[in-house]
Parts: sequence; structure tokens; C-alpha cells
Amino acid sequence: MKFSIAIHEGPYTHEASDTAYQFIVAALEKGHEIFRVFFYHDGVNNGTRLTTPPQDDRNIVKRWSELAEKHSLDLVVCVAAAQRRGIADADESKRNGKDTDNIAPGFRISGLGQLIESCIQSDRHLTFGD
Amino acid sequence: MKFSIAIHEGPYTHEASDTAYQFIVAALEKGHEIFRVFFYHDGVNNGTRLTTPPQDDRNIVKRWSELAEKHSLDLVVCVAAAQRRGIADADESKRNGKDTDNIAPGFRISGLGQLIESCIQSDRHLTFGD
Amino acid sequence: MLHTVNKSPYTKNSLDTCLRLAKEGSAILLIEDGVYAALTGSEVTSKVEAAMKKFTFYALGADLDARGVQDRVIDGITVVDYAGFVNLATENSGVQSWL
Amino acid sequence: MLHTVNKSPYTKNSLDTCLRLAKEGSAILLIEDGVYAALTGSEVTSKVEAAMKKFTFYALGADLDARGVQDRVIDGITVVDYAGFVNLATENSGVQSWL
Amino acid sequence: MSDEMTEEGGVIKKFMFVNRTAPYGTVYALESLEVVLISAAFEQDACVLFADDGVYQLKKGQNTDALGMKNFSPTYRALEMYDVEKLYVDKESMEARGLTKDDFIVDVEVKTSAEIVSMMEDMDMVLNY
Amino acid sequence: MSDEMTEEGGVIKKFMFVNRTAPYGTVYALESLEVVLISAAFEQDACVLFADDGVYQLKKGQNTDALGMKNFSPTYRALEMYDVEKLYVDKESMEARGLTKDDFIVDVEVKTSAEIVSMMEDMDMVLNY
Repeated sequence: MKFSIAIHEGPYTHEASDTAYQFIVAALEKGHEIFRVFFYHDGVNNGTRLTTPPQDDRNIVKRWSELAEKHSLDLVVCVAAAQRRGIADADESKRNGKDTDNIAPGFRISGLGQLIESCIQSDRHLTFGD
Repeated sequence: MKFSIAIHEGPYTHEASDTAYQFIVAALEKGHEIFRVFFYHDGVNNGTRLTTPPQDDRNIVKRWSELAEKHSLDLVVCVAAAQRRGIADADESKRNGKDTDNIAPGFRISGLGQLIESCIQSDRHLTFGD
Repeated sequence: MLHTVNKSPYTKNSLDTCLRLAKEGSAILLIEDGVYAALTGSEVTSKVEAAMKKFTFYALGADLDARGVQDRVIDGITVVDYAGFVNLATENSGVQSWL
Repeated sequence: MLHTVNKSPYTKNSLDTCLRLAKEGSAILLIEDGVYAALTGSEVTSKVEAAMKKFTFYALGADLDARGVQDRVIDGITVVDYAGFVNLATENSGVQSWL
Repeated sequence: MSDEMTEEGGVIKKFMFVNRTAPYGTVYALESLEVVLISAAFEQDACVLFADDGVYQLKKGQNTDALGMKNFSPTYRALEMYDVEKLYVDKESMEARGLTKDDFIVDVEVKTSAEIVSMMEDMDMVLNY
Repeated sequence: MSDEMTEEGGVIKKFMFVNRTAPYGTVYALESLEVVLISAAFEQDACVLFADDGVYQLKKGQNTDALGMKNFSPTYRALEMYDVEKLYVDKESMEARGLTKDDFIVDVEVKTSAEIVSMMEDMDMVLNY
């Protein structure tokens, strides 16, 4: 079965990103497909490579990057939400006149249409948020 | 009177940062002193220079930077909370092996002790959060 | 002590806990989504009116205006601006922010 | 349809709205802070027990364990792991996430 | 699911956007509206349910000048132009807050709990804000 | 305020940390604990009030293995070593959740609403999490 996932909250602050991660790992293990993970609202903050969590805690961003690499997951950060919150890739950074970017490996920035398309293409959509 | 302010939520997502800003502007107009503004939890996300909000909306980060410049405000981003969420200055970036930083002008990163000191040195402490 | 409440009384329990743990005679300032507690004709109106016998209520004007409810504030609740918020914070002995 | 609830029943109104707007016979999965609704001996136990006549309740084991409450789950609420969550999502016709 | 097709042969699904948060206190109301507008561009069969504090999103007379935020409530009026015409308000939430249909900035259909229960069950995708 | 002095002549204020959120669902409980620990280093007169879902922070038997998060509840036991000995639990919140003193990982004082009202009024600084 094809799943579409939306994550609305940032790393560490809310459990949303953790639950979504565990759900996705379990779904992949069962042979399901994750069509797309769409990061919206503060969820876009999962996509920064500048986090340095405590050594004895999970590394949420790195975990996403590694899962994306391993399973060719499509991790999409909403561009409008990212602009409000300061998540940028090289293109966004240039377009908005910034001197640097902060996107983490495995994430890409795109429009809200990707969320709707994800829902259209998938059998189930789940929202993890606050 | 001396005020200590804590902000617990990031820009745009919650009104906390807006209310704190308006409160501080009003307090300064009345001749009060803002001893320190301490950004904790997701509040650290107010301190990124990478936001590009919509043209027809307020620019929360820029507003803080300008207010800090004008009134020599001490805007402190909690280092532990910032590490979890990916806010870094040049020193933090170097220390944590990152290739860039994202802190906005007028903000500095420091420890939680700055919050306690701010409470000790001030007549009133207010928390703006979720 | 000044107590601020920034949550809708319909969504979260912050106002209830504030009303239970604030000292009689305290000032309570409703801000952000908390201003929805200040309105007439709703399910929580009677609770707030009862609490007005024990506390002095204020509501932040900018938040009432933004939400389009400035014309239905309960009689006896004082609408203040941000300068009024600052005054309440200085006039009271401390501030407790119920989140 | 599968309904998930991730908020504590003491803090937010999400469970109440879910119980009101979910169709009889639906599955309700309590996750994150929502698992506190699954416990015996509390103020909300009777409400959940009453709702169990109308809905089938599940609770996420990892969240119960983390909170140290795995030993007081109401009889008749099924504890599932993340794989069980996935199964519930596939077996039901859709998922409604009450936040 | 008996999906219909768009003119270009794409799938049309039934979307329900469930809005349960008040405006301005958090950004969810505004960012939900942005999703709803985008869904229209995909020619989907979309409806919006305003429940709990979400009913406040539609309150007439919003004025954000003193707050310094953008007043986005006029955009709800624009939804019709984008063919998002099914706006539902949860009767119980509306009445608990002392509101009536006349308080809203747009024309809505007020629905009972029972009506919402069966509508929601009929959806392909429910998105929550 | 009648502030006392530390040995180095610094001011000692009465701090109350009010913890009202459940652990793990959000980070506030963990990050509040970090503040409480720091306050001890400043030799302040600190107490912690656990109310509403905050009482769950102290629940015995937390096991986060399946969740993949760090179990920080043992740290509450360390508070005593840092001279943070005044841990108060709101009786009404505890009872509403079907909890008793025996459910907690540390020794706490259970306080009635009336007791909390007067304690809180006596504080110099109240910090909320």
C-alpha cells in the first residue's frame, strides 16, 4: 500500500517527528511504499543540517537523512513554510539573497502542490503534528 | 523597572514572539529596562537570519535585530536548545563541525545560566510561550 | 500577582488551572487565544462571570481586535493595550504566565 | 476509518471531538500523550469505558512504556506496536489524525 | 474508492480539510488556508470543515492593525473563485462559542455532529490543521 | 521582596518552576529540568511544582527503549544532590489522574490548591514550562 505522510512539528519539540519516523520504518519493513514525506508548518525544521543534539539522545535529522538514503524516500520541505522559518537550500538561499543555506542531505524544498499530489497518488494519508 | 523576558516559541508558528515583541516595545517606550530576552525551546528559531517571510507580512527576525540595535537589547539564544534545533553562530558551527552558521544579527548564543541570572537581576520575569 | 492566560478556554485547561491556583484578588490578563474567554454569550461566559467575583479580569485589545470579537467583551472586563499590559506587570508583585 | 488521538485528555479537547465526530464502529488509536486516556482509575476512565461500547480502542505500546503506564491499561484496549499501527492504517479505509 | 477523473485524465479525490485552531494565536489556520487554495489548482473535490476553535477563523470584523500581523480572513471569501464552495461549520462548536451563521465572513453550511460523521466517513483523504 | 544573599554576596531569590506538561509528547519537561538544574548552580531558593500533566513527569517505571528517546526521569532523583529538595505535586492533578505518592520516582510533598495558592504568591520569580 502507498502511504503519504505529513509532519507538522519540528525535531525534539514535539513527538510528531519521532512517531512518524517509527511508523515509516515499520511500514517499510512490511513492504509498504512511502510515496512522500511532506514537512509542513514547523515540520520544516526537521530539514536543517545544523542540529547537534546531545550525544546520549537520538539524532532526528540524521536519522531522516539516513532513512531517505537507504529507502530512496522523498522528503519534501514546503517552500512557503521553510521561508517563514529559515530553512533554505542553495537555490532558495540565492533567490532570497541569503549568504548560506542549511538544508540537510536527503531533503528537497518544493511547493505545497507536492502535498496534494502525494495525497492523490497514495492510498492513505497520515498527519503527525501538534 | 527591570524586565526579564523568556520566549519559548519560534517565529510565525505561535503568537508568543509577537506578543513579547509588542510588550517589550511598550515597556521601552515607558522608560523601563529590558535586562535580557532569553530564547528557549523553539524560541531559538527566532534567531536565524535565513527567514524570508511573505512581503505582505511582518519580518519577525529582522524586527528583533532592529530592536536590539536601537535599544542595545541583549538577545540570548540558549545554546542547548539551539543545538537541538539547528541555530548556530560561527563559534558553535566550528565547535560542532558544521560548514556554516545561521544566527541573525543582534542575537548571541549562551548558556541557560543567562536565564537564571536574568531573573535574579530583574524585577519581573515574563514567559511568552505555548 | 498578575496571571496571564494565552490559551482558548475551549481547547486547553490553562484558564481552569489559573482560576484554581491564583490567589483571590489577583489580576488575570487574557492574551492571544486566551481572549476568547472574555466574551459574552458563550459556553464559558458564566464560568468567567463567576470568577470575576474573585479576580479582576483584563483582556488585550490587540488580540480582541484581530479576532473580530472586540464588541462582545463581558461588562466588567477591562480592555488594555500593550502599555496597559506593561502597567499591570509593574503594578503587581510578579507575573505568572499560564501557558 | 482509523482515528488517531495524540493529546492528553486532561489538557486538550481532541479526544472529546474525536468521540463526537467518529462514526460508530470506528477504530481509535491513542498515541503520544493521547495514551493517558487509556488508563484505569483516572477521572477520564469512565468516559473512555463508555466510548468503548461504540468504538474499538487501541493504544501505542511504545508510548505507554515511555510514560511508565503500561501496567494500568483499561481491559479491552488493545496495545499495539508501530507495526500494529501500520496494520490499523491499512485495514481501515482511511486515517483521521486528531491533533 | 470510486475516484473520478479530471479533464486531463487525472484522479479526483474527495478531500476534507479539518480546521480546528483559532487564527493568529498559531499559524495553522493561515497555513491550512494555503493548502486549501493549492488543492483547488489540482481540481480536487475539496471541502473544509471548521470545528472547535477553527470556527473563529471565519469571524467577521477581524482587524489586525494593532497586532501587526496580516489579516488573512478576506481570503476565505476568495475560496469560491477557486471553486472551493463546500465550507462546513460544526454546529456544536459554533453554538458553544455563542456564534451564529451571521457572524461569519463567508456563507457556510452549518452541520450537526451526525451529518459530519457521515460526511467524514465518505472522504478519501482527511487533512488536519 | 526581602532577598537573601549567597555566600559570595549575590542575591538569593525564591524561584518556582511550574511544570504542567507530560514527558516525551513535548520537550518542555526535559528542557525545564535542565533549567532547574542550572538554577541550583546559582544557589537560588528553588522549588518545582508539578501540576496538570506535569505530574506524569515523575511517574515510576518509564521505559523509552521502544520510543528511541532518552529516559530522563532518573534525573529527577539527582535533584536532591543539587540541593533542589522542594518538589511539590498538585494534589488535585495527581488524584484526577489516579496517581498516588507511591507512583512517583522521587519523594514529593503533595499540596492542596489552597497551599499552592499561598506558596506561589510568595515567590519572587515563577517560570512556566
